[in-house]
Amino acid sequence: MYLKKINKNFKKFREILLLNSLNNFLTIILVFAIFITFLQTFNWLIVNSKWTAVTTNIPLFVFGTFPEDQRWRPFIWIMSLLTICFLSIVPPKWKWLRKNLLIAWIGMIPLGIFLLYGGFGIQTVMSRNFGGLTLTILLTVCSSMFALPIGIGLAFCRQSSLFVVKKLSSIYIDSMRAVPLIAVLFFGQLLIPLFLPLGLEIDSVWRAIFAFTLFVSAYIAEDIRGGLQAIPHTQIESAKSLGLNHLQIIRFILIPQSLRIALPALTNQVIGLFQNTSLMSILGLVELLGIGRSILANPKFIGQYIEVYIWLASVYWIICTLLALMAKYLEKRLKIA
Amino acid sequence: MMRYKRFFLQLIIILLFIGLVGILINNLIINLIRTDLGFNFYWLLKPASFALSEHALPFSPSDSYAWALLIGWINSLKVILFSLIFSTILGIIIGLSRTSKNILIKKISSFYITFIRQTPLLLQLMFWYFVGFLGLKNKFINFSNILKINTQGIEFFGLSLTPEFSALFIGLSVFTSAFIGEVIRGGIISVEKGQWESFRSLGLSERDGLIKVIIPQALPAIIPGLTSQYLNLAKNSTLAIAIGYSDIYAINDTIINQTGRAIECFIILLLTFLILNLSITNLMEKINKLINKKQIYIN
Amino acid sequence: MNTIIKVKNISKSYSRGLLALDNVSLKVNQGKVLVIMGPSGSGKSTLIRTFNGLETFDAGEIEILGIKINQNYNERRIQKIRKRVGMVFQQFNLFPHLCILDNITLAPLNVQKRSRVEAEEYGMYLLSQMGISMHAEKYPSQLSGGEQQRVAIARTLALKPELLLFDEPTSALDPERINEVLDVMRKLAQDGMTMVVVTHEINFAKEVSDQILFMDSGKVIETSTPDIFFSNAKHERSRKFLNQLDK
Amino acid sequence: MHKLLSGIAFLSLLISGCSSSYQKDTSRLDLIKKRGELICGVSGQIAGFSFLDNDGKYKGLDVDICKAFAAGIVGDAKKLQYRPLTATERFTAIKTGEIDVLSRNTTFTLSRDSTGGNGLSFAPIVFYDSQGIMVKKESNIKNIQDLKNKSICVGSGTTTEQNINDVFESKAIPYNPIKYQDASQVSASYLQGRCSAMTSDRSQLASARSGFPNPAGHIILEDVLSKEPLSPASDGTDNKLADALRWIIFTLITAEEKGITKENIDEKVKLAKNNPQLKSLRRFLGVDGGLGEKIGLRNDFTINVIKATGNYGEIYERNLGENSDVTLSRNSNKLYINGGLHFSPPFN
Repeated sequence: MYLKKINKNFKKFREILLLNSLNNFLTIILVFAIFITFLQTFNWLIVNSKWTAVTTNIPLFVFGTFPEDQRWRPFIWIMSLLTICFLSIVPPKWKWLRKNLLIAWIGMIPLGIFLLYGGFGIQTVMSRNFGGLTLTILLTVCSSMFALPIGIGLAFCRQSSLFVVKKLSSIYIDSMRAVPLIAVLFFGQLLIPLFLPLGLEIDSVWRAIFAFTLFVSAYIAEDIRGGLQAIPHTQIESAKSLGLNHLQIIRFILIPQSLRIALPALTNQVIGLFQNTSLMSILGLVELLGIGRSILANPKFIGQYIEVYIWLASVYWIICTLLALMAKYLEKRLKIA
Repeated sequence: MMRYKRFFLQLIIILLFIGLVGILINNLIINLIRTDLGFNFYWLLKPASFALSEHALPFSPSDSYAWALLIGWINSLKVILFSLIFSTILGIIIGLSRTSKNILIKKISSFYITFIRQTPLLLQLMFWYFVGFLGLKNKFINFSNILKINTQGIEFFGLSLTPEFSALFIGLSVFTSAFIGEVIRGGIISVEKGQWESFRSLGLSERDGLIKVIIPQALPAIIPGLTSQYLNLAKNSTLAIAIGYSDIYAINDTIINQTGRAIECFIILLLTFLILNLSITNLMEKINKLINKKQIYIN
Repeated sequence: MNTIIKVKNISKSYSRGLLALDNVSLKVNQGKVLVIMGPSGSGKSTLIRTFNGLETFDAGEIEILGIKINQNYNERRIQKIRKRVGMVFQQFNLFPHLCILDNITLAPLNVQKRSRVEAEEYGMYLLSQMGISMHAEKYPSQLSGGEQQRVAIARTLALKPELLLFDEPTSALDPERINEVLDVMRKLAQDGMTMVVVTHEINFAKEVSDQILFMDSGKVIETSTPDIFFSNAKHERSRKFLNQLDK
Repeated sequence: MHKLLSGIAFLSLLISGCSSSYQKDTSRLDLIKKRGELICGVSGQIAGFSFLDNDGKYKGLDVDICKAFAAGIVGDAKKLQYRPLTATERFTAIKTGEIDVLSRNTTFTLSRDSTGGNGLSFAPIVFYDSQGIMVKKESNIKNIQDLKNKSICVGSGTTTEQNINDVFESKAIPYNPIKYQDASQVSASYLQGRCSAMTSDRSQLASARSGFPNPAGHIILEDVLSKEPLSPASDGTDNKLADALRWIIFTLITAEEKGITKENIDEKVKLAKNNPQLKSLRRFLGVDGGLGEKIGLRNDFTINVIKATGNYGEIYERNLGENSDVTLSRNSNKLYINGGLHFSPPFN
């Protein structure tokens, strides 16, 4: 009896893992490889790794060179971003809050700018002192929030019946998608100042946001266009027959529906943007990866590459996974709606 | 009436656009004069006076900047081509693994995809280079002179690759393969369930069914996704600069540093990438057409 | 008696030279119900869609509620018509991203600029008339086809239209759901609503309509009262069609 | 090819002709004063010169020079913003006005100084350096000849890269340059065995070596590849700013010469005020002569500068001297009276 049960369980196990001889072989090799990797990693973690570069610099990783006594400001901002993310995933019962969530999201930008730059009673801090995770988040949030409306606009322009509008936006979108991001960022950091009149200066963080916005909006435009093409034509017809005019159809029918359809693609854009802010470390901003590189340049921590990279990778991974989970949840909710 | 209105609207937009571009160019010219930078391409013919460790064609520092750019361009193409092939192979394996029935394989491949996609490529490249290759130290892998991997790079059947190239090549391939894997999986999923059932009921083996029934039908859905991943791969190859590989962007960077010709170098960079993009897109379109033609015959 | 629809000799051809509408004329008076019948591809849908400007035509003239439109597309006039004419589609065409009540109040709020309280009150009243007020907070995808179509009717009624157009309102529904929609339409007819209905429902046409228009290949073959049409159709083509439907 | 190039050049000339009515603006010096803040470009990656310390503040010789500039121009060393720059960015950043002054291990060369080249203007040299090569002791490399066909790690786009090329080419020694953007990457990959040698300014080599796990295992070769005079730079079209920067550096050197330090500056000021016969000290500290105003600064700018950073010797000791992390002997960087190269023209 007992034996039979074991046999049955074993059979089940075999059914799952060992389907045929090729699979047998593969499974054994994989299990072996995983075992070796674990052993090696464990050995390294216990014996060889030195985490001083990470542990002594946590505040630097989060806030960069932001003045020490002012670090509560980026902290508050990041916390309020987290809160609003949470509220978007698990919407509260109060209807007024749910209705104003979009406004709250948009409000995050002025709030962040106020908290980081200061002014109006709190000490001003120049953007050159922004760094670490704070800067990474600032770049991501601002660029994506600016790129979304521009991307929507471009998508509609590309569908426009006016030849000139259509051509200009197509050229813009296609050429932006053809060039590498680093070239656009290079343009933002080094060349934009050459195109500005004398005396007009935009600081480097804003130039980076500008370059990211230019780049991402072209990609968002294509995602939205895909969403627009997926909306059945009958939706527009029924909106027309209700007497809605052109702008009202765009506002109440096309934009919300295309956003809903494009949501998975849009999340991928935001996740990609978040990761790509790391390119700014090549172009002289000390965001999360940049601060890691600066810390590695400190003679005290030389050679702790693996530890710093693993630490950075896990920070990026955790945040990106959270974003992805959030998007999945939203998608599920919107599917009914 | 309507047509006039539309015409004038477009005219106004064009004028506004030209005006904006004009203002920007005017600013640029003022700035170029003010900073004595000027604008010309004569410097392309001057000697580069920097050496390159990696060059497919002969190169010495007394060769011109233009020649250096060409070398950089060849280096870029080399890494793009290598990674393109390798990432496709890896991507197909990953994509098929995700549809596998073996739960272990399925889980590992899905973990691989999420992990690779959820960390920045730049960080991965640095990891491959500084930890992966340079961290090898004296412990190197040596399979009886066929494949050697150590701090000096990869040696494979006498073909030796520098660590910079190897790290970039592996980093790009691994990163892109995760995306290609998703594209392939998406393509396979897009084939109707009935097709699977029907080839199974015909007694075809799982592998034959996949190769002869499912994949040909999945291809039209796969090709566009694959094209955009190849384009991304080409664009991402510019991150070479972070790990010391002399690709087109890195050489542009060096030249800007030496000559201060940021605008001219930027224009060259943009043009080369437009050409590269167009050629990849055209090639993939031809492949697409070929496949579609074949499909018609099958049908 | 007021004439609501006056169609004079309209024609429409597709690019390949096929005629979608061939010299069609008709008239509908206030409070009357016109049913348009005909085999598929006969141009019934095209015809009804010209009434609120969803389709253009090449020649002739249409006068709806005293507003004339002709082959030159005139946005402003068509907009005027659409504000006073409701249309119900075969595929319901509810807005999937809005809840039921929002679907209904969208046009009253934004087209007629009514107050939210008033629009929502009236919307709830209409929903209760349709017997689906309990679904007000749900989304279209959570409702059955019959319920969705009733919402679609409520949505057009919310604008207090003077004319209702129905484009095969029951052909996408399960057979057991058809009657819940037809009942609503019967009630509307009894209340004196002017309606044009494209449908294959013979019983509905017999009971409710004041006039039947039979079309084939873009032409009006026959216009008669339901009594005559169903018992003793004038035209050979009509009789053939009815025979086929009976089978 | 030539025709195309000249065609483009002609076109650009044509366009530029249209906007020649452009006029030179006021000096950046006034802009800095109006802004009340100096923006200084630094590297942020080189120990001893400019690097990010644990407390999130930049430290080093280059950073102290920035402080001296801020103290001299704005009057407060804290009214200062740092902008970490890559080697590629640095000159464009000056040209576009992104930074006011560059204090980033920049070698003073003719082509960088000239209007036909990078169009910069260099302040006096703050550090006399020379380029060297560092190898591992165990490698048994004794001189440049031994580096034949070996890999050498080098920072890209720097004079270092050009110098090593010039030297090796002239001696017809083939070699393999591996280029990196960051100085820290150069030393990391050298340390991990990618290259047999690394080349950089000798000061940087020493600074890098100080951080290595086994500093004694690395030697810097005797061969000197080039002179590397490092000096701060500003926009070459702005003489007024360049003058101010120049004399702030000279202030640091003169202060060391006169024995004025951060500690005794107040005494010295008192001394100068009370003793009319100390003419040169009075002029230097701005009691007499109104020298500061002549270069667009306050007359007592020297006092602010010394109070902020101390004299040149103090700056050197703090960042590179015996008690610092780097420990680099002063050699050429002594004052001329002590056999070094630092010399300041008189404050007259």
